[in-house]
Amino acid sequence: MRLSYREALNQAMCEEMERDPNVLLLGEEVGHYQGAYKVSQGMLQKFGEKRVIDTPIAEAGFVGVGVGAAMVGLRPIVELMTFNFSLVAIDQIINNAAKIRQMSGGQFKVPMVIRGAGGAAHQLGAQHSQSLEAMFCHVPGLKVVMPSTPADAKGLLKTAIRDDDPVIFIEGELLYGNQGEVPEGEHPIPLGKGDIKRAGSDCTIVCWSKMVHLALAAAEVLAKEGISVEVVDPRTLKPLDTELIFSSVAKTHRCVIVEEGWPFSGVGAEIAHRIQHAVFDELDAPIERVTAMDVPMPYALHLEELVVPTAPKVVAAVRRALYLAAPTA
Amino acid sequence: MRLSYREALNQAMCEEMERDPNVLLLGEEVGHYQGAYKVSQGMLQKFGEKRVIDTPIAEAGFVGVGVGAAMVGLRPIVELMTFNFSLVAIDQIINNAAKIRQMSGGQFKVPMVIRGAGGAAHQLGAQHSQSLEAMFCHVPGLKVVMPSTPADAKGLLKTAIRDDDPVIFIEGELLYGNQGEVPEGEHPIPLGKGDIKRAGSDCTIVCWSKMVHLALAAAEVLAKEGISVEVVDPRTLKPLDTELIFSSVAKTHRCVIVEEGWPFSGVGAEIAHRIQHAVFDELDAPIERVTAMDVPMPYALHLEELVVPTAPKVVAAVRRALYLAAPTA
Amino acid sequence: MNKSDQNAPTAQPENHEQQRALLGDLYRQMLLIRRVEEASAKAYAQGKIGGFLHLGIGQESVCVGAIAAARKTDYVVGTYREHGHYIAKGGSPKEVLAELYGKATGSSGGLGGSMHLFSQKNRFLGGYGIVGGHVPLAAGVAFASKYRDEDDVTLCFFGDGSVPQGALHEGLSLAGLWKLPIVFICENNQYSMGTPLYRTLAVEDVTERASGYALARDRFKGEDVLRVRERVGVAIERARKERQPTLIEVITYRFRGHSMSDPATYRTKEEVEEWKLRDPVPLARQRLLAEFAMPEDQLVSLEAAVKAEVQEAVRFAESSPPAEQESVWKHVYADPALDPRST
Amino acid sequence: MNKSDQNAPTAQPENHEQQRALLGDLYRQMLLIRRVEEASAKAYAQGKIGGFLHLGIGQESVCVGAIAAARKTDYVVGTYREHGHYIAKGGSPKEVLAELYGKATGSSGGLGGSMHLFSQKNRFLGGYGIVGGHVPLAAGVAFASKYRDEDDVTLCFFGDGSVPQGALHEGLSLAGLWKLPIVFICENNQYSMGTPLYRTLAVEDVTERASGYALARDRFKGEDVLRVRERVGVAIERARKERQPTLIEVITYRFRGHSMSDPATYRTKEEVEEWKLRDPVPLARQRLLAEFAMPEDQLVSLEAAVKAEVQEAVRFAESSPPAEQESVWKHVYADPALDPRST
Ligand SMILES: Cc1ncc(C[n+]2csc(CCOP(=O)(O)OP(=O)(O)O)c2C)c(N)n1
Ligand SMILES: Cc1ncc(C[n+]2csc(CCOP(=O)(O)OP(=O)(O)O)c2C)c(N)n1
Ligand SMILES: [Mg+2]
Ligand SMILES: [Mg+2]
Repeated sequence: MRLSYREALNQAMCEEMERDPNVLLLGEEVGHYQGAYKVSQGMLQKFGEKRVIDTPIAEAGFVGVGVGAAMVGLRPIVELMTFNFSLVAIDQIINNAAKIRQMSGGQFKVPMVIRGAGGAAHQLGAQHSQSLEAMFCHVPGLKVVMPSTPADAKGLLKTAIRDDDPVIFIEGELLYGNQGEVPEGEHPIPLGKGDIKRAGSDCTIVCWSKMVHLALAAAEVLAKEGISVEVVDPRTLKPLDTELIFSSVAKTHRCVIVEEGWPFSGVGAEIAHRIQHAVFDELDAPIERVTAMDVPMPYALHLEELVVPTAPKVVAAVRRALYLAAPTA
Repeated sequence: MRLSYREALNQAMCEEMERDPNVLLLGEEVGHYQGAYKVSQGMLQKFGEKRVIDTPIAEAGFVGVGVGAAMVGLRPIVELMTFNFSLVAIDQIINNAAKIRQMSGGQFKVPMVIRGAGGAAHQLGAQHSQSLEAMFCHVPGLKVVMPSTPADAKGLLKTAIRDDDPVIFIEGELLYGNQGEVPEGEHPIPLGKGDIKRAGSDCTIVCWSKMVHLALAAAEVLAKEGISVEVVDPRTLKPLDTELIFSSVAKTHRCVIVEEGWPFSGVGAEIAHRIQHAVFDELDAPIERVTAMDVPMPYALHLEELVVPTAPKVVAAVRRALYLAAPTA
Repeated sequence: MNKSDQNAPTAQPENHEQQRALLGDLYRQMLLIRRVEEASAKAYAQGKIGGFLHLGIGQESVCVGAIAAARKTDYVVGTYREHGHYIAKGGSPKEVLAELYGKATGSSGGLGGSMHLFSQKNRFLGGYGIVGGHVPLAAGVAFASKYRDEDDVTLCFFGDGSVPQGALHEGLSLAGLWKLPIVFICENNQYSMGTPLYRTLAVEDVTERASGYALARDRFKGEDVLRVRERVGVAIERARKERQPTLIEVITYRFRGHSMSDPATYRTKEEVEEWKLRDPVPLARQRLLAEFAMPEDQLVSLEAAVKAEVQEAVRFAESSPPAEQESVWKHVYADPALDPRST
Repeated sequence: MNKSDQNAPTAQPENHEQQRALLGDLYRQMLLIRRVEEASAKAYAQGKIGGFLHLGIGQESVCVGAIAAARKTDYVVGTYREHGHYIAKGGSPKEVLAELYGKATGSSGGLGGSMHLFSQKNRFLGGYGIVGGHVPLAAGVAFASKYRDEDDVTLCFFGDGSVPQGALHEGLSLAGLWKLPIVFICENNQYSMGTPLYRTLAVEDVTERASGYALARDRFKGEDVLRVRERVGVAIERARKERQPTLIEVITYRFRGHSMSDPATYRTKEEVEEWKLRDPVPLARQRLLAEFAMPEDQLVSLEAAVKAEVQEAVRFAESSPPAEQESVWKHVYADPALDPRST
């Protein structure tokens, strides 16, 4: 069936809540307001105030509530209106959610999903346009998922909800409206399995979430020049499907990594390191990265364009990887 | 003169506070208790309660106070008892301290130092043994400094206090007692300038803070086998002295990066990426990394040893980089 | 021209004449803010402004009255719903609109946008988008005044929705403990986005929390701008003279949705209409006519002047050059040689 | 053997005999905790235990009295100063000491250490090192009870120093708003590390904050373990029956430094000596003798049994196998095949 990314997420939550009474949704505006981005549309009506819970603006508080509830058997889905607000709750995520299984010697588990919109939208400025996935990937005990399509969104969210570990599930704020084919019935996608979004032979592009769409657009442009690009979407960043990435690079011998976040110690840095470490001899050129510029996001539209990754920037990076353009400093 | 790392930091603060009445120190236990790690020993007596301020346990609160005070002309030094507690204040650091200069179009600056102990000590467990420098390096607008010796500690802290940007200054919890020669008089060290801690020709080790001492120990061991290692200490992680790193790698053609933090999107990942990108053709082998294992820190001593970088692990990594041992997966 | 430098500080006007002049100016300020926000809503609808746009229409008496009670050297820190506060603190509509248009002439040169207005010269310290995150920062500004033995006071505004936030708690705790010269002003518009107060706060009287922080407290309805000025004035004097901080709650109402994308269907039309009867802008006008016998033509010409000022500001914003490219990396670090593209 | 499963729930013992048995058991628990902590201090001095070690010596009546008022199925969440709470909730000295020794037989298999004791079977949910960080988590446990319509109550302990922390504020706010079955117990030992209460809290009565959160409140001195049990019992019943959460402050005192490395020079010897006159352990003993006419030899044999239990626990800890290597990566994720060395 054809669904929007938003609807796919909504279906995933509804199906899991129907399946398991321990699953519940809590967050700001998820209930009466039907979700700030309408992902939880209709859920209050369907499941009632007991299971779809509007919270005050207290992220540390309600993320912590999710952790505690998960420890004693519930499976909370905690919606962060956007992941920008994860920063006020990050101690709960890193020091509690991620560590309790280990600190308790395996006695307690924290099966919860922390989900919400990530990445820049349009002109939301410095405090509301952040792609913080690298910070979560850095932390042992967390899993990090970033779907790029409605089908992946649904399949991965269902798996995440059933997973016994805390899962950071970052949705593309600008992807909610995207339409796509979603398989009927159950199609859970395992965490840690990537997907080839376009096969190719000259250069691998590793990218996720919104960046997949930039990469596909870039691939189209490059195809016209006779350059065949393979677009690899790991979908789950942690655990990372390095096998898929390595085998693609072993085939193309060139790699560009595209991420929306800041460059320094980004996810792309880790992937670049792993590639050079594992398949060093396969590389015919340095790995290129396209990232946001290392600056707080400016408000003005034309400045924002300057800062974020764009399809032309991806095209240029592929050309550099193919030694068809001068490398950057 | 010979000073401990702790004394060097203390001198830096005292000298700057004598020089500039706008410099002040605030944090938990910095005054009457003389500092949890005694870095501020004697400062309350010297400067009084107005300038050496004991705070309640409210890191988001007093880091925020530092930001506001800095915006209107003070130069606060905010001590975090350890950087583990930076997580409850990280929104203030990332969304306020780092971004205000940009969000205000350059009207306001935030000249403040956020300093304290980082890294694992001994057996402090999962919540008290974190090396979070990668998270701060990830954020534009911050500078990140991690001195390894008393001389660097003093010189860099003085520069950090005089710097007009927010500086994250992470001290080695296990380095406080280390003794070292510190130049008499002023010797400010510019942020962004690294230092060769030992010259060598066969392999570059990039490392900082406590890891420098592991690397030097490893270099000794390797020297006995006729392997000459160059130990490069960037000292400041952001901005990073890539020039120094690149020129060392261009000389040795091999590189090992040692960091105390977790591997995924660590600082070493970024450095590895930059090296492969900038001096790809100079590399004779994959870049090796030695990091903490990707797990929350266990309590038991022998398990902690298993998790953290050690000199033997560094030795092994250098051997791998020299193709003297089988590479790891 | 903005006349807020004429703002009398907190002393009450001595006579009827002065009071009329004062109310006249406050009316003008409120009207100016209203018109600027209406103009920005229009430009937003035309796609000339992007991002989030949070309007304070209906709440103008709070920022105008409160800031009128402050001195020019006092500091103001606000939220993302701060156009009014920015103008009341002496900022010009031109700077606001140009910022919203993403222009180089904007208050932050187009880098900040609607949520991040700043004015160094007017001591307006932003403009923050993380709910509650600016409260400790505001305490820090007040801390600096005390540290330097200056008698400036900081006004910190926040919404009712921020009361449960940890950062707010920490800021209030420190202000009370250290006796900082600050006035915390909760603009209780009874909603945080689509959520009514009673679903976020177990105790709806926000000032009930004051005693736990050793803050003085006050709570009142906000439609009368003179009342706001007077009551906030008392708290400002308490902060200035005694360094006793106060938690004030002003009951108010926003006539529009949370932001431009919010149709505000969570409220009844009747509720909104009822509140519009207490719209602070016409209320002030009425009072000028009835109580202060201000000739209507004087008001009409004042209103025309406001209209012209806003039109001029829109023209200014539209015709200003776009934000400068290099500003993107110029304002990340102090040293302009430190190119963030290679940090 | 630990006898906390005999803990009567909150109903008051009906007769003198029952009350004597109760106080006898509480005395035994307090003494056991004291001796376990003394043994751990000794082992620490010998270098057999590492890391931070925070002792609750002097405060035992609070955890023992409070938890004695709870049912076995009620939950407890504590701080890093939680050895006593762990044992009072039914945990064995062996598990505690083995954990401190970093042994496989420890409560967390040597992964947690002193600050992170956990017991799934006893519903003891940790053991947290970030001041205030466990408070929202505790609210979440209570939330789950309410969600499932179970009538278990959660007890959440924290120190006076955590009152200004944002996380605590958020946890209390949510508990009050959602009427969660929880009792917040502030163990006010009047110091946070080296800082006396008056330098961290503008309002020293912690419970003054309750009204802002819609929490019931209570505040009392903690040296009498029966009083603690009774007063906390009232709050537990309120939580269980009415789902009305309470903020309780118990005034207590730690006789030792904050942790093993703290010589506690910030307090006068006189102050400490004065508090030792109200040491809850000898106080309970005295009362058993005087008020309940317990024969001294009965106490002596109880004390000998405690001593033997602790000696046995030390032996157990010393002779247990070290924590297992694979536990380092086995407990990071649910799937043991997911080796974190390659995530
Ligand atoms: C920490 C954080 N969480 C969530 C948001 C999203 N958000 C923006 S405004 C708002 C409502 C705030 O309500 P209130 O404080 O009453 O202010 P008002 O908008 O009514 O002026 C929310 C939830 C945010 N900006 N910051
Ligand atoms: C967020 C945070 N900041 C600082 C610390 C360091 N610290 C550990 S215990 C403590 C004092 C806590 O005092 P209190 O809450 O009164 O508990 P007590 O130790 O007296 O039992 C401090 C500052 C911490 N663990 N967490
Ligand atoms: Mg509101
Ligand atoms: Mg205490």
